[in-house]
Amino acid sequence: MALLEVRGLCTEFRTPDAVIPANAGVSFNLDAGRTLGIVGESGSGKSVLCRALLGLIQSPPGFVTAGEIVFDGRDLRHLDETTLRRVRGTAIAMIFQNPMSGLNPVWPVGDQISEGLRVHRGLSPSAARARGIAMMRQVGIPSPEVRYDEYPHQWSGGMLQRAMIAMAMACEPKLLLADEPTTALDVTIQDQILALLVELQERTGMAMILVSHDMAVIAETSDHVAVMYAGRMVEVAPTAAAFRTPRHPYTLGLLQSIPRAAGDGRLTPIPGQPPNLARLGDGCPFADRCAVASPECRTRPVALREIDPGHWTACHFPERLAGLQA
Amino acid sequence: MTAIAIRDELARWPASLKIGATFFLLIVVTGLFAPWLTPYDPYTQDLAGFLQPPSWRHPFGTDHVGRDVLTRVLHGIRIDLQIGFITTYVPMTYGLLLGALSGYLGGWFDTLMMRLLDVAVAFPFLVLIIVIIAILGPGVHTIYIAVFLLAWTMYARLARAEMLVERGKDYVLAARTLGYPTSRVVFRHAMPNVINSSIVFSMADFVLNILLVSSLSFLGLGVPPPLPEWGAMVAEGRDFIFDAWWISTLPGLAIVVTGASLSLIGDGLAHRLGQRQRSFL
Amino acid sequence: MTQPLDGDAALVIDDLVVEYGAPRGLVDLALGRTRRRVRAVDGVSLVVRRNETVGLVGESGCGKTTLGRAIVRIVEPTSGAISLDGENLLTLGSDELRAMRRRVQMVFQDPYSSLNPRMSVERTLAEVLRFHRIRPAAGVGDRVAELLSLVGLAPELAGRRPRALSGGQRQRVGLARALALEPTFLVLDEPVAALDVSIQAQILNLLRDLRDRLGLTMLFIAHELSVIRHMSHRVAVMYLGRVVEVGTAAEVFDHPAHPYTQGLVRAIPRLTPERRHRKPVIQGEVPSPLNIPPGCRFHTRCPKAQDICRRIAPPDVALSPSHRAECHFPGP
Amino acid sequence: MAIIEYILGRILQMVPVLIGVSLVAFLSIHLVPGDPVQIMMHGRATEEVLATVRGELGLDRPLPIQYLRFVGGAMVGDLGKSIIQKAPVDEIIGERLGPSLFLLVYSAVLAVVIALPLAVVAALKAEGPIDHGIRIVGIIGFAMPPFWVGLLLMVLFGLVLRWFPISGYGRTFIEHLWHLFLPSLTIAAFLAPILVQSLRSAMLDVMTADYIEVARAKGLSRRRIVLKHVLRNAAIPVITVLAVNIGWLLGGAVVVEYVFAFPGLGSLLVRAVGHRDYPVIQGLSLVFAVIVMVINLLADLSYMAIDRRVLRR
Repeated sequence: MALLEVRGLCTEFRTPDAVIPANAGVSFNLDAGRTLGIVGESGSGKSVLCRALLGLIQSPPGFVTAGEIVFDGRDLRHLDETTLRRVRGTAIAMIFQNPMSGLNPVWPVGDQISEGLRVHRGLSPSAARARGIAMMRQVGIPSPEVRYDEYPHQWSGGMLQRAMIAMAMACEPKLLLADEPTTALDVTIQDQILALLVELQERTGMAMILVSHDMAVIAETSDHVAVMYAGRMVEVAPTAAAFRTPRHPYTLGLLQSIPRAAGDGRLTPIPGQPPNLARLGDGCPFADRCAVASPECRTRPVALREIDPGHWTACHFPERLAGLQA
Repeated sequence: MTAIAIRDELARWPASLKIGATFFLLIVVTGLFAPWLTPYDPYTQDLAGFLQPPSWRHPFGTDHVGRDVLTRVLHGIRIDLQIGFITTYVPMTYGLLLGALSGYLGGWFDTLMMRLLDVAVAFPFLVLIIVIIAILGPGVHTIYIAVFLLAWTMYARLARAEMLVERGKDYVLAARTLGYPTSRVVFRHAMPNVINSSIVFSMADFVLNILLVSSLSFLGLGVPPPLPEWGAMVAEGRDFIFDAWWISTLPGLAIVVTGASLSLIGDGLAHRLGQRQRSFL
Repeated sequence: MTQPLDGDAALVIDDLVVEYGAPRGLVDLALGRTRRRVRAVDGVSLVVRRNETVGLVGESGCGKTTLGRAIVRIVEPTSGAISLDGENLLTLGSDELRAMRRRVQMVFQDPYSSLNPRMSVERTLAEVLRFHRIRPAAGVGDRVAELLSLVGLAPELAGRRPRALSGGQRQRVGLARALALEPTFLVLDEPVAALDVSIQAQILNLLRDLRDRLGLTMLFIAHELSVIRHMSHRVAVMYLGRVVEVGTAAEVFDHPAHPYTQGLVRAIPRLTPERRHRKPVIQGEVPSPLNIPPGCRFHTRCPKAQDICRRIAPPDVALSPSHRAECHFPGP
Repeated sequence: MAIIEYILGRILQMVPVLIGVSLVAFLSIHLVPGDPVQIMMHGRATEEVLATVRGELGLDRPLPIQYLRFVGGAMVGDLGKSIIQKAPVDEIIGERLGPSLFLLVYSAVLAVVIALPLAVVAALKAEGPIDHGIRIVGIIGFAMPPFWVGLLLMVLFGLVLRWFPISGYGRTFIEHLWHLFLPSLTIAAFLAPILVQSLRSAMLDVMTADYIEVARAKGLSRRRIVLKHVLRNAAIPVITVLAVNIGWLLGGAVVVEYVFAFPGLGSLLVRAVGHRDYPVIQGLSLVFAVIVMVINLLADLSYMAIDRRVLRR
């Protein structure tokens, strides 16, 4: 049985002028110990999805309007606030894009790492401290006894992201949501953090959802890939299949937009701009930018369907991509 | 601006801005037409009809020398609003200029400005004004001189802080790489993005300046009698407050209504101009 | 890629130093401390030849942005020289400086802050043309339209304020504004870092087209190696204020000689869908520029570091006529 | 070490300001058009008396010497002599300093007690009916002139209901609290709306910060998030607002002291201006400025205690 089963999740943001459907019927499964990489451009709804899973959507203006989030056999959407809070602190943890602003500037870093242990595990301050220091050592923070009492502004971005990871791992979660965990970091630091995440996952056997705009980060870390566009998943597949034989024109477009090391000459960008979510029609949201679209793509609704074992696409004509692939 | 543009703009106004602006407009119009709104003169004493409670003939009653309080309150609009306006917006203009220049140029000019500002804020505003009045003698002109000497510092501080942020933004750097002279970079490009916070603050400042003038007049250091300044009227009624509450209470209420409508405008402007903080002060 | 490797030098940077000083506080004065200075750029020499694009790459805080800003004179260098077509840019008077601005222009990173939020696209462009009298007043409108079409913007966008434009569109406006002065040299500071991949590809294509059509010489600053490789003839790698390796794109990326470049190249995640099982190549973090290590400034993170690296600053080693690295032990 | 250096630096920063402040205070006598001594004597003194007084005040010496004497005196607490009250200025001010400071602290405490719950409720229910209600009350409170509020409170609670005394200071601490309640409430009525507004918007700002989302993701309760993570950070801008407005607060106190005939520095100032008692005015302006500077210093120090980032150089 899957650790996490998401069915038809819809999240919308209501402003005085418009209703923006940030997630429009998102469904996927995640098995224990596996990694799902979610890739997409800004505004595709990938960060909203993470927050919706944890019940972190600020309401108003955000509302989760439909769907199930079944985690470990329980639908998180129907838990009361207290139980959900316990799940958030212990079974599911999250790390964020910007470690520089993710820690409270007025408290020592160490206290924030062990705060969850005190609140959820009821540890005494000294026990929490000892455990916090052990966590810091595990994520590769040098001389943790000293650094425990330092303040966030005294730390570098890479160290702060390690602290965020220690904080998330403190209560031994079964699922870690990582929302663009390396986007704000330099390449060499990104390299270190990705290695750390992979290592921790192998050691603890937790499952992970890794969100990134960078296809390569996903390629190196994930078992499965979900590509998001305009608030929905347009392709879900095992990583190798998604990169070798993408079955959605948006996935292919993304891959072709990336300057390759060996590449010379022009890139093949996706034309146009992402659509305005408030004014989507019934048809495929990618139709306006799609190289292989037919007129009916603009009107006929499209849903994820399985075209190869484990390979799902939300495209009416995936066979048309064959000719475009390099 | 076309009619449609005006309508669109009005549609974006928050309720507080609409209500505040309506009230304020009413007050201004009332002040303009004050001489024609009541049959009385604000200065003519009627010793036969002193200390009359509010009635149909005198809705706000009469004071200790028989003057109609409503007439005096309405004429007071002119005095208080005029002084409030001048003491707010004259210092704002050069305060903004000096602050923005100081923030943009940095260096010795900025250091000098900062020291000036430090000294100016070290004194309680009212105390320093009272000291200046002690030197130059009471009166409206002294108030102007004193406020002009001091009040710009708040705007300079605000504009300087905003300019320090703005100066590092790419569009200002771009203006420099395009070869525009400093004056153009500061005044054409950065300045329009610096003034919003000052505009919002000016509404609170307007209120504070009305309070300042009325306080000084109340202390006998501001607008001299028999001019119908609201604070002075409160002071005049002070000795009769137990028997004739209206003489002091109603002019004070005029200050509250005027101040509240200005604060509402400030609150709404803060929303409209996207300034989350400092909706007033 | 055709490489104008031996054209005449357009831009010559010679031993450039840019220091930022924190002002001395009263306590520092009282305790007799000297000013603490950050050397953002610490003795950089670099040549950009005519019609060539040089990529400048490095991690945040390495000084690449400061170097770019020094070229357009919005940051004042402490010492050294920058000359364009043989004319020293650092000694110009204000009139000559204004003339220089027409030849050297800059495109900024953040499309959200690089345009004045209160000016429409048209006003932004027209202001440049009017101020520098690029066109007679009557021709300004036509030229604005030309510039818009040059960067691939629809004419109906001219009346819009930046808020009503997407990130990619804003970046095109920023490019049009720089091109309005018809410069020969363009400094591009992370021009695509803030954009999504699909939009990034559009802008990169546009930049290559314009470079070929207008014969532009470019200094292209970026932290992303794939972008740098795609755009540049030659590449310079910066670390803590110095250029540690320079060479053709192929030399630097395929045969990196400096351990830092080697680590950088290996640290980039690859598109091959294979779960990573490698140790991070470069350990540790960049030291504070307030506290630059003695000897080779990379020795604190270098896997090859020897005793000499901790004591003696490395020489500038030539590995080929076009390839140089600052390392005691260059090579694979 | 960094803390000591910060405090040292902060105190050193006060030196140039003190020089400027003392210059302004010093010049207040010398900028009087005409002869200050003659004005002080209200034109009723003979030339001989005038000369004596001038000598007593040291007004017959060159300006720089006078300034140095003024500063030198001020440093040891000697602020000259009031001709009118025939007493040393430091004594006159000294006996009124305590009551004024008491009033100030009392008002500030009252204001915080009123403002804190209102601000928290307004922020947690932002843009709801309660928030709007609190904002309207605040806007009205902010527009009320302190002298008028004082007058009305005096009439209502002092004369009509007779709950509180309308003047005086009392002798014991409890008596102080009782006597000073109405004037303090008047000042608090002016200060509280500013506090509510700034704390509310600071809390709203903090609540959108990344670290609050992180705290929620950690599964902390709303209560813990507000108490431990929001309020402490929101206090930072409020301290700044308070420090900036301390001058206004003191100015308001001057008027309120006058209304309640309170034996403090403010009523002394108004009276001294009425009598043209220049040495007292000079001394008072210096004392007021020092009070503001000390309060600002305390504000900066508490800022530092909350947020260590200021130590970063």
